[in-house]
Amino acid sequence: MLLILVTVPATAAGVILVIPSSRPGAIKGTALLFATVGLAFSVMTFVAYDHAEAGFQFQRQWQWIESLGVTVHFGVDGISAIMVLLTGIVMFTGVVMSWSIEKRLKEYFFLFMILLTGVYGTFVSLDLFFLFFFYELAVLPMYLLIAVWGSTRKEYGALKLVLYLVGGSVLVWIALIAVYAEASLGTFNLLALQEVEFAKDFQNIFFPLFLIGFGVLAGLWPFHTWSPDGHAAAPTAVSMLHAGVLMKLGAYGIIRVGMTLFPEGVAHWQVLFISLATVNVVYGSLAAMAQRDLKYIVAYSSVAHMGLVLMGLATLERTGMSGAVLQMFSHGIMTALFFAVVGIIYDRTHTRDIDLLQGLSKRMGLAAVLFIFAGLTSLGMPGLSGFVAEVLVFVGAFRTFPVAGVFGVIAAMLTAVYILRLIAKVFYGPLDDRWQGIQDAARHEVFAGALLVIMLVLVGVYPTPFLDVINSGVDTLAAGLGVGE
Amino acid sequence: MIELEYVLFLSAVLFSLGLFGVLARRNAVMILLAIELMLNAVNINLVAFTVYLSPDLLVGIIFAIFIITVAAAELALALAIVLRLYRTRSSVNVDEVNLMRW
Amino acid sequence: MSPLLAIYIVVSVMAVAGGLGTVLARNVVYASLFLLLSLLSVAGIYVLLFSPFLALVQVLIYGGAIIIVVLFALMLTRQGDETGSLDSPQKPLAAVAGLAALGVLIATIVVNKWPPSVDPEPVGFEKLGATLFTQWAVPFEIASVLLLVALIGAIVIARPEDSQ
Amino acid sequence: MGMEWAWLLPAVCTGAFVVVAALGRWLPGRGSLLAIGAIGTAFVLFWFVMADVVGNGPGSFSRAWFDSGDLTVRLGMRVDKLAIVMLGLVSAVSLAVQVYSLRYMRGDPRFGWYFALHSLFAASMLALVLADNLLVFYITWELVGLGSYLLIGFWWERRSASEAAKKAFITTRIGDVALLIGILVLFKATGTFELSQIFAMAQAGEISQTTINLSTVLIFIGAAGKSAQFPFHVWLPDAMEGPTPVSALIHAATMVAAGVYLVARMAPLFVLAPGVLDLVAFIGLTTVFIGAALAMVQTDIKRILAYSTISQLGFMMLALGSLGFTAAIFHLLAHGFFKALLFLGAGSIIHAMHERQDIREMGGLRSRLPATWVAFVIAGLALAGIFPLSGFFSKDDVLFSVLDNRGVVWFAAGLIGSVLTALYVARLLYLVFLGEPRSQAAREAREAPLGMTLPVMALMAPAAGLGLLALAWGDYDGFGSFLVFLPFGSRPFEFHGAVFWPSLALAFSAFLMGLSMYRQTGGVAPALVRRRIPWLLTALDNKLYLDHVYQWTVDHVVLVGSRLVALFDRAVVNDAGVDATGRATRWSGLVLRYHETGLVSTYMLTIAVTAMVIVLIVITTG
Repeated sequence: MLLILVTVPATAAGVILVIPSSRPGAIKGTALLFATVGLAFSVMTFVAYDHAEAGFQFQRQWQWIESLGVTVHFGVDGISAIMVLLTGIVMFTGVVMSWSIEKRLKEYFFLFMILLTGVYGTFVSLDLFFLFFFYELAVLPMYLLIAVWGSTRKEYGALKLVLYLVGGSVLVWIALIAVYAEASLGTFNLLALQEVEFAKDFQNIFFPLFLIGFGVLAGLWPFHTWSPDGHAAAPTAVSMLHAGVLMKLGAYGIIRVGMTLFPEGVAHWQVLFISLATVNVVYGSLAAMAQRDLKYIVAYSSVAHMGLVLMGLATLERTGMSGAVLQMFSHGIMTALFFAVVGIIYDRTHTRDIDLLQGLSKRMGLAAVLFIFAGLTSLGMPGLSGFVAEVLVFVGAFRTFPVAGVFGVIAAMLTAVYILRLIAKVFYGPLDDRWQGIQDAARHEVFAGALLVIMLVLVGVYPTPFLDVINSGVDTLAAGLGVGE
Repeated sequence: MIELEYVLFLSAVLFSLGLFGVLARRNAVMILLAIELMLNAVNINLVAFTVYLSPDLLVGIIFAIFIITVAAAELALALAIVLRLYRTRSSVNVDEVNLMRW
Repeated sequence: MSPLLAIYIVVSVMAVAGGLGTVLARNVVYASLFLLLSLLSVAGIYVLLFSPFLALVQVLIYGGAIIIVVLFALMLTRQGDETGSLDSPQKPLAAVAGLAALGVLIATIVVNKWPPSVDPEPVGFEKLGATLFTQWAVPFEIASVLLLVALIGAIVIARPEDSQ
Repeated sequence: MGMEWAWLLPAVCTGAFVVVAALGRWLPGRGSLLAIGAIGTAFVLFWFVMADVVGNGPGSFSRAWFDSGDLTVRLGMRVDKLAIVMLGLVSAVSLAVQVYSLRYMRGDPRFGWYFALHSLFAASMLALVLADNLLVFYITWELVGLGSYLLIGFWWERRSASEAAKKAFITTRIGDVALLIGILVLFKATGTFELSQIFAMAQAGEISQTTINLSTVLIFIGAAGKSAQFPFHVWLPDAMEGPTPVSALIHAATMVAAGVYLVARMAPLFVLAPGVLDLVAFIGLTTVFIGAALAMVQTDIKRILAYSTISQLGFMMLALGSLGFTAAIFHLLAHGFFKALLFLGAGSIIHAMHERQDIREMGGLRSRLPATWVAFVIAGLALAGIFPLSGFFSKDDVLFSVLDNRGVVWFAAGLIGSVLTALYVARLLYLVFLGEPRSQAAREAREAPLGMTLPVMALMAPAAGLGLLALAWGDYDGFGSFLVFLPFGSRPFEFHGAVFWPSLALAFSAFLMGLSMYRQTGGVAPALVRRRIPWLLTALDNKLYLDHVYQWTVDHVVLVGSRLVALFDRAVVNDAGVDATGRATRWSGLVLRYHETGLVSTYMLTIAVTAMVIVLIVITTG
């Protein structure tokens, strides 16, 4: 099943490649078809995952390079199961939101699908070699997607993003090789490697490489500046996918590789880890407040929210870590919704300057409703997914580092300030004459947005099915970290 | 009895000569000839190792065969490039071809 | 001194002399002929090292094909009209580098503790063939593809532009 | 049918919200009837629940919501007498306000959405009252805030409305941050969100005094934010940008009461922190004065009522800080009814005046709007604390608890507060209803239609007669015995001479004095004060400069801070840190490129030398 998951977007990319570019309808249709299939399989994976049994399920293994111990090894645990679900949803909505793309449609969807292959592959790979391979596969199409289809200093944003992420990858790769050599098992298999007890000094030296290397993609301060520029430059669906899923790859890497392999290393660096996360949260919120470009605001808010994810992880405490994973999911959906709406607005008005926009609710009521849902999730309104996740993170933080928790709560308040300011400026107030003629969100856009809103509400109101799965993964992780019952 | 070292000495001398030739010449064809010399030195080494150290495996000899093959391919391509070069610049001196600089 | 060794020394001297001639000759055609001498001597060395098949290959490919190709290339590029030296201005540096390389290699040979050598015995054609076409079959095929690619590549590169 | 059905109260309203918000466009009356039906059902259910609680004692209902690690979050509800009182208030006022809105909001383009929001608000408020778990409490607390935000900003096309909504949400959100931190501090100390367990641990002395002090202060800040206590009161007057019925519901009767309710609910914890109770009482008293003083000078009818609300909430806090929990809740109940009445009356006036809210343009409306005049007189006198209206009993109770626990000085201050109350009520009544009409609109005002006057009349009964609840009759021992806060016993209502006579006499005389003063001057602002102490009036006109201070803080501290961070991000992290790396690479390339001669010979020489060096290294080290 996981193999299908990975091959669905890859096949889609192949099929799209052979469709002549003179038939955009067929290309879009293919993309949508495969996205639907991908979504179906993601949901199936998530639903079929047995959280009572926990551990890695649906495992399959094929030999690849025998002499290096590289295997194609797929499997999901609770943490990756929910990430797979997230990817499926964002992929589907991303394709729907890409409907109005006209320029080089074929290449666009081809790269889009390659990107998704990488994302799925990273989430389900249990072999570090392939995990890294897919991780890179997910990063590189980004460059073209932004540089060709983007806006606002797109070459700069794209180059910066890719340089940054590749820089992070270098650190990760060094650490991976070190792990491979140090374990001297002759295998890249994560399950085998996590049985190895690495020397404390070794862990202390190499954990920061994972933390920073993956942290770059997760928007860890001070390695976050690619994110605003990259997000602002990227086309709508790519922003959605990027902030919604790709940033999660970073956090996922920290969990799956860093924290699993180096339990003592993470404990050693815990104070630094949580301090950086706290800076992330407060700094992201403050920086978001001063922005004028809608995408920059959302991007900095992503930095702040990923800070909450990192904060939850850094508590090394089960509640906090569960909260972090749920926050990954919640933020993924939420930020996809944000970027979708921003994309709709930009499409209609050709500006993202909040000083120029006002009273848009009058003409774009549906878009406004979608945006307000995302905004409320972002500021932690109960009944939406962000609240549940934030409460769990805060509980974890208060148990371990209360000061970090206090800053987190305050930052949630700052979020309210800039989100409400944004809503008041852009959507409320009298309608400017300039925007008299703009159209509301189209039917397919509303459909995609509504799907995301439904997920937000579902997780916010009834988080148990999601948390059960997450908990099963986090419990294993916590056991590895030595934080048991 | 021919000792292994003798053969290695020979190959060392040939290799050094080849290296000198590669570095000292400016005519592209001459450089190619010197490279052939170096390849031959390597081949001698491989054969000697196989014959003296692990006669059962034959790896060295097979490697030598491959090297000869690749050398042939390389030379064919290189001479094609030289021809091309000569056609465009009327010279085969490598120090007159320095477009790939700052 | 065994007769084998004596022959070996003679052949070696011929090979080195050919090499010296190659790198020092003032004329390109002479240089390639010196190279031919050196290559043929190396074939002799192969014979002395009980590898007759390799010697055969050496003579056929180097002695036959490669040198011919080189001479053709020389003719096509009309080296006779070429003025000026064949040598690069960094010749002294090259001499230093060559000598240094020789020193390093000799040092390596001397310093290294070589495992005891076995008595060499002739490498049979059958054995070589069997190994080449079973264990090394895939690389062999790849090598042939490589040759083909090189051949096409050489044609494409060397083809005159106006014929395109 | 009993208390285990209490959860139905918020549930029906939630259902109504979802249905009306999603399908309102296709429902009869665009969903308004459904919303009213839901709140009506809740109001009916309330009586059953009350009967059950009174008969069988409190009950609770709890179910696991989600768990993670060793944390299990439960959705718990508990119905006790305190909750019952609030349920009654919320469902009754909500019902009245929604019925009133049916007519008041007719023709609004977002009619259905308005009722959906009302359902959301009622649902969260009812759930808040029932919460037995701090997290559920916080959730509903936030949802109440959300409902308020959306309702204040209901007419979002108006810049002022959207700004007011934002201000209300953010100001209360500051309090919420403190509340959440307080909840988490308690959680860290006790490991649970369940109120009953926390109280048990606190009484058993298992929570350190520091934790109790810290958490109660933080919780009080949260309560002060929502209940518009000084210095967080600034959002409430601006919240009058919402439709008038919303002001009646949220900003008089229910939402602002949530803070008072919170402190009362947490009473077992607060009594263990006497220092914090001092703070509560002090803030309450300050708020009484500020609210009353500002109510004296406002000219917008709704803002006068808003400041009056602030002042009355101050009284409730004062009572809470003086251990008069029952008194505070009773005042909350009475105030909820009469203030809702005042606001609905104000709505009728504004409706009659064609959306004019300035009392300087009114006057002489008594004959034009007789029903509203009666309602206003009853509610106004109740607010002023005139016997035998409901406000008299509750305010007396508050003042008594102040005298009892705080001493004469505080009591005297409280009395002055009630004198000020009587004064601004007199001013309001005189300027709106008496004297000569001062504008064309006032001369032509027409009484509101029956759909609006009916709910107004329905609210008159409790506003006037609620005082009876304080007294004992039959099996009922009076409110002081009905609602008992441990560790205090029942405290039936009595007429204490020391409280009764001074307060009644002062209130009555102040009221009469105010009327005569305005009759004499006829002016809008008290000319006497204006002449004698002009600075005071200027200060009051500027709302004591608090808005200026906040605006300055936001502009010069928060926004500048955030701009600094953003600048730091661009200039230091990005330009110096990131782009500089790029520039360094570029620069080193510029310098190092001269090494690239483009000559094959050079490269080969380099390769050869490097290879030899490597070999040498291998030989010498290996």
